[in-house]
Amino acid sequence: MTRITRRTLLAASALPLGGGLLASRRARAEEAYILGTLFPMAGPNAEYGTIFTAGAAMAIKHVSADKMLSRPLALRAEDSEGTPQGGAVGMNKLVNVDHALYVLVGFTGVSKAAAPIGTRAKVVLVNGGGVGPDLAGLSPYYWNVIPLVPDEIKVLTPFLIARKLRRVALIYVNDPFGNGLYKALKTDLTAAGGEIVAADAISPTDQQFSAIAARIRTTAPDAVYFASYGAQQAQIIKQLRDAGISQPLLTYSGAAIPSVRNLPEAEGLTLTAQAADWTVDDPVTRRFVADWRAQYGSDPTPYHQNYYNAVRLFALLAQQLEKAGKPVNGDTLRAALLATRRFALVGGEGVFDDLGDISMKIVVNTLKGGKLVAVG
Amino acid sequence: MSALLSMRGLTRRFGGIAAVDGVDLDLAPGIITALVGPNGAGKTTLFNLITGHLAPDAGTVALAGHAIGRRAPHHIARLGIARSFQDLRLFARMSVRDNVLCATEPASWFWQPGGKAARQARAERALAATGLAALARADAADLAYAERKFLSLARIIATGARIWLLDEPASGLDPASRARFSALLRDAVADGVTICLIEHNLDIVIELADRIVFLDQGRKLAEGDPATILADPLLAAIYFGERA
Amino acid sequence: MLLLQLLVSGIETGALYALTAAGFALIFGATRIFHFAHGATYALAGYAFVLASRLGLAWPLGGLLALAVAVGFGLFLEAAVYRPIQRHHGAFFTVFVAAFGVVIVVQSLIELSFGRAFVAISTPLTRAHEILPGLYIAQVFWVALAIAIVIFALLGSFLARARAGIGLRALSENPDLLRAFGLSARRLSALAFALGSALAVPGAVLGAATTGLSPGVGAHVMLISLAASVVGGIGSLRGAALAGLLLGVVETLVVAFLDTQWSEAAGFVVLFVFILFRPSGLFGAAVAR
Amino acid sequence: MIAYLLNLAQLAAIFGLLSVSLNILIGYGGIFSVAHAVFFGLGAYAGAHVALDLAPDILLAALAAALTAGVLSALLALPALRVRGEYFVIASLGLQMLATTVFTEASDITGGLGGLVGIPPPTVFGVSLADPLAFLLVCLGFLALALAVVRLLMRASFGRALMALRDSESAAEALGKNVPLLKTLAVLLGGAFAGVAGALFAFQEAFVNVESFTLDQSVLIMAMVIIGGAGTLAGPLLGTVLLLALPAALTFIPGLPPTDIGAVQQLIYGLAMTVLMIFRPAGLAGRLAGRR
Repeated sequence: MTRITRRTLLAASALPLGGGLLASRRARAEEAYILGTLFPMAGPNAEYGTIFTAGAAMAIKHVSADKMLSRPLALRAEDSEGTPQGGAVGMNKLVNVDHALYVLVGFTGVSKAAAPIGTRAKVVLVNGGGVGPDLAGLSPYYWNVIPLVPDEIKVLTPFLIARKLRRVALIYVNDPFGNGLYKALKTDLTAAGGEIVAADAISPTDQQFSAIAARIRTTAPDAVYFASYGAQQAQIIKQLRDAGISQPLLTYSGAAIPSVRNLPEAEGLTLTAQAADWTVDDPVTRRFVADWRAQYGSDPTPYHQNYYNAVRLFALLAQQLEKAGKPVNGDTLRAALLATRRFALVGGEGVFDDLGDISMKIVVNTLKGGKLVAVG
Repeated sequence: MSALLSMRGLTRRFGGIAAVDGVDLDLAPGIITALVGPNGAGKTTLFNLITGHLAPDAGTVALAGHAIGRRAPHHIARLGIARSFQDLRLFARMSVRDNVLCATEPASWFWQPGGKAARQARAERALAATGLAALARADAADLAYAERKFLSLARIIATGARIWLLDEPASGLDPASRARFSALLRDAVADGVTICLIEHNLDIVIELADRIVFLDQGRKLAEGDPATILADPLLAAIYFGERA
Repeated sequence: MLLLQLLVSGIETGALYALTAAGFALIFGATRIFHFAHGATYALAGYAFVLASRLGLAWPLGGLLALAVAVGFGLFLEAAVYRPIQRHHGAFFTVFVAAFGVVIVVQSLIELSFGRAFVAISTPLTRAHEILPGLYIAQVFWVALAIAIVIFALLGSFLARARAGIGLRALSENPDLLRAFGLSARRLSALAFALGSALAVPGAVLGAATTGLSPGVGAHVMLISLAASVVGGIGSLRGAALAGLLLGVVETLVVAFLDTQWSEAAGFVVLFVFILFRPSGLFGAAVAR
Repeated sequence: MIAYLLNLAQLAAIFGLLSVSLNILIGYGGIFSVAHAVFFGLGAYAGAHVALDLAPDILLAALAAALTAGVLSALLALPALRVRGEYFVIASLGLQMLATTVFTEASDITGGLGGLVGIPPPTVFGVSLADPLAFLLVCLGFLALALAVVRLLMRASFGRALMALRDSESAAEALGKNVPLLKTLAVLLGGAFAGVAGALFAFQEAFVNVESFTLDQSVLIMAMVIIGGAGTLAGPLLGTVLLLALPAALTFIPGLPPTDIGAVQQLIYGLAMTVLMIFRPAGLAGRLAGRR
């Protein structure tokens, strides 16, 4: 009896998954512009995948509503698992099966594994989430719509000196992003007359931080900077606070996710991020913010903004190419980007440099009641 | 008549209890010696000490006058001492033929001493002698009880060893199988093989043994020809658990 | 003072490891099932508690819900996964792969229903206060310690005195003895799973308050439980508990001397050393060879 | 589509080689290792360094990888000689956890989490293998070599001795088998082939980092062997193809919200693993014990 039930259950669950829809999907794929996403959709960093996708989805809705392009936009998601291997396999599939023209990507490790594949196939990769310093100029077809972390440190350092937070303890993930951040923070802070009194490298899978807290406390810093991703950030904050670390906590834009913002212990957290001034009075920003609030009942985050911008950037470039009667592919998109440079994006005008990297205003924020409040 | 395998003062303790306690024993060539005694007398431990599966705490084992104590089991096996196990320990997921072939290949390396043809012939002879030739392709795990016992013996025959240590080889066999089994052992002894066996069933002991060694609580209590030992009322009392 | 502070955190972590590891050791010792999904039980219990507190239930009710979920899940796995595999004489590794599949399923289900973010219960119990200059202790430390001591005392007397407890200890070694006691091996195996899974609950509930939970939270706890049951000596509850405590302390103390990244590895160095030099573990009776 | 399938086929060949090599330990030697990704990783790092620092010759890289992984397989042989069964599983788990930390920390050699980037396309005797089909053929060549070696050895006395100790160590000893030597050889052979797979993997991805050599990877390789059928020649290959094709096929499921795809894929994947083990405990290619 139990065997029958089990088999029936399985068959029942398999049927709707396996059946149909493939044909209609193919038909649609021929006429649509295919955008790919290569985000972590499962595992400890899956929260980012959810956020990144939401931003892109809103942009697709707007582009379609405005009839900006002659062909519809379609999104194909691949799970990067947040790992290089997942990134390489997923990118291969996006390029060769889905024939994506333009792939949205996050994460430093994933980017580094996927970029060579994109370069070979001349498919543009756009990053709106990873901020590792070595993501700048990874390939001609790899652009950043997010300012990278050295830009954030440049804004933070004067703020720290002004607040007399000269002695900083650092907790950082031991990977290209964390190491790059460590270097940038050390250089800038030392030059400005501050110092790093302790630097603890952690692994992205660590979950216990009370021991680090004890060690940091013995160095009596003025503030504690942590550089991590995803779920781990909230754990660090909570455990540092629980262990009696009452000094200001500092971090970068990666903490602008709900699991951090909704954490009671994160109240007062200082973090640098793109200026998220939702009161900016340009039509693109106004519409994005209004629709976002209507749909989700809360304010968007810079990540939502970046991936919205990434899709909007594609639409603007493709629109330009369509008008000029040119084909839309990696080479023409790149040429159009470098020819135009300035685009009307959410948050104001976005300006790209020769490497295809955006620069945006960065501000220092404090977390108050789950919201980012600019303080400098 | 000099002993082929001799033990002097062999002792092994587990925790505080001596499982084998100062045993002297000589196995003479060309006869069947039976180890008897109640459960826990130390019979299997004695086998383990001979074959190197256990290291003795004290005492020596000598093969034809050369000390072999404290060598690794595979060294001792290659000196020509083969053994069976009470729970058989067949190679369950290998075929019957592979079980036996394996026994003809003492080296662990890729090259075996002796000709391949000679080894295979020896394996086939062992299979034929034990009546397993027809089952050669079956997995050992699929054999019936008696067939498994015969396979265990076939492995030993195939090794070509001159000393066989058999742990309850014939227990649980039906009379017909037992007769075949006894005949095989008799044939081996006639060929000059030295056999030592552990047996609980006194019928089998009487049928097979030329000499009996009686063990109890790790000590050798008596040794002699079957008639004498089995007639001793004290030993019988110990054997049947009516300890004084 | 740093060492003392680390020792205190280590004991708190270790006490909870000890309970979870004892649960694994109990199941393994009694049934010889390598219950790799024990970490999934831990995660489910923790999330059940979080769910209860989100629904506004009082914490004792939340604890009961967590207990019910853990025990139910353990019993379900025993009946629906492990027993059918063992009926087919499935090898040890077959059980391992099946359990690993269960771990993946549970993690995805948690992701689908609770989201992938980190969740935690906020309580003043976890706030540390300076009780000596430089020594910070939170109330949860005493809670963890008290729970561990009480549960181990109860468990010890159950296993030593109650008929079913004695049966549990005999299950792996001497099934004949069970028949003499009039106990069914099948029921005892279920009992082992129920008790063992229940032992994961305190760690999970307190973990939800101290370190917080994420869908993959069970993995680390599982590895620690495995390591503890070997270091302690397979089949020895007392050993597993002591080793769990030891691993928690080692993992924390090592931070005083090395990069934090070595803290997980440090526990496994201890494990490796034990396997090479004392494979029977702290209290192991039988060596595997 | 062709390029994607070629890529998947390359991965299948590499993981096939990997699971065939683990099968020598698990299936034939009864050495239940969950540290196989360590040797895969050692081979990948060795191969990547040969390609980056010397020449991207695939044979040279494979040789260096086999040597590195083979020699360091002594790390696994050590506990294998001391303990068996569950103890060994946990010892190998400990080795895996240690190795992950060492791979992360030794960033001078391994690049840490950042990994080694820009591994050039492979060549063989100066001929470029940049064409995916050519590289696939080379991978298949190595796989065929491994299969041939396994088949040859397992039908010879070495294989019989190895399987004998798997079924009963003490009985094998009693027949003169040098158990420590056999176990060491089996671990060395499995480690060396895993190393070769690692070198191929480094070329295939053009990028290696520690995330590919974690416990999860070890468990995945182990699952390939067990699900396919340990101790059979074809089983590991079957398991490899199934476990690689399943996630790939699951990405074709239509109609799911993109944010849930990951979790649903994992769910089906895990469920398939458990259900297969309940109904085919001896693996797809294995026979059920007691039903022969």
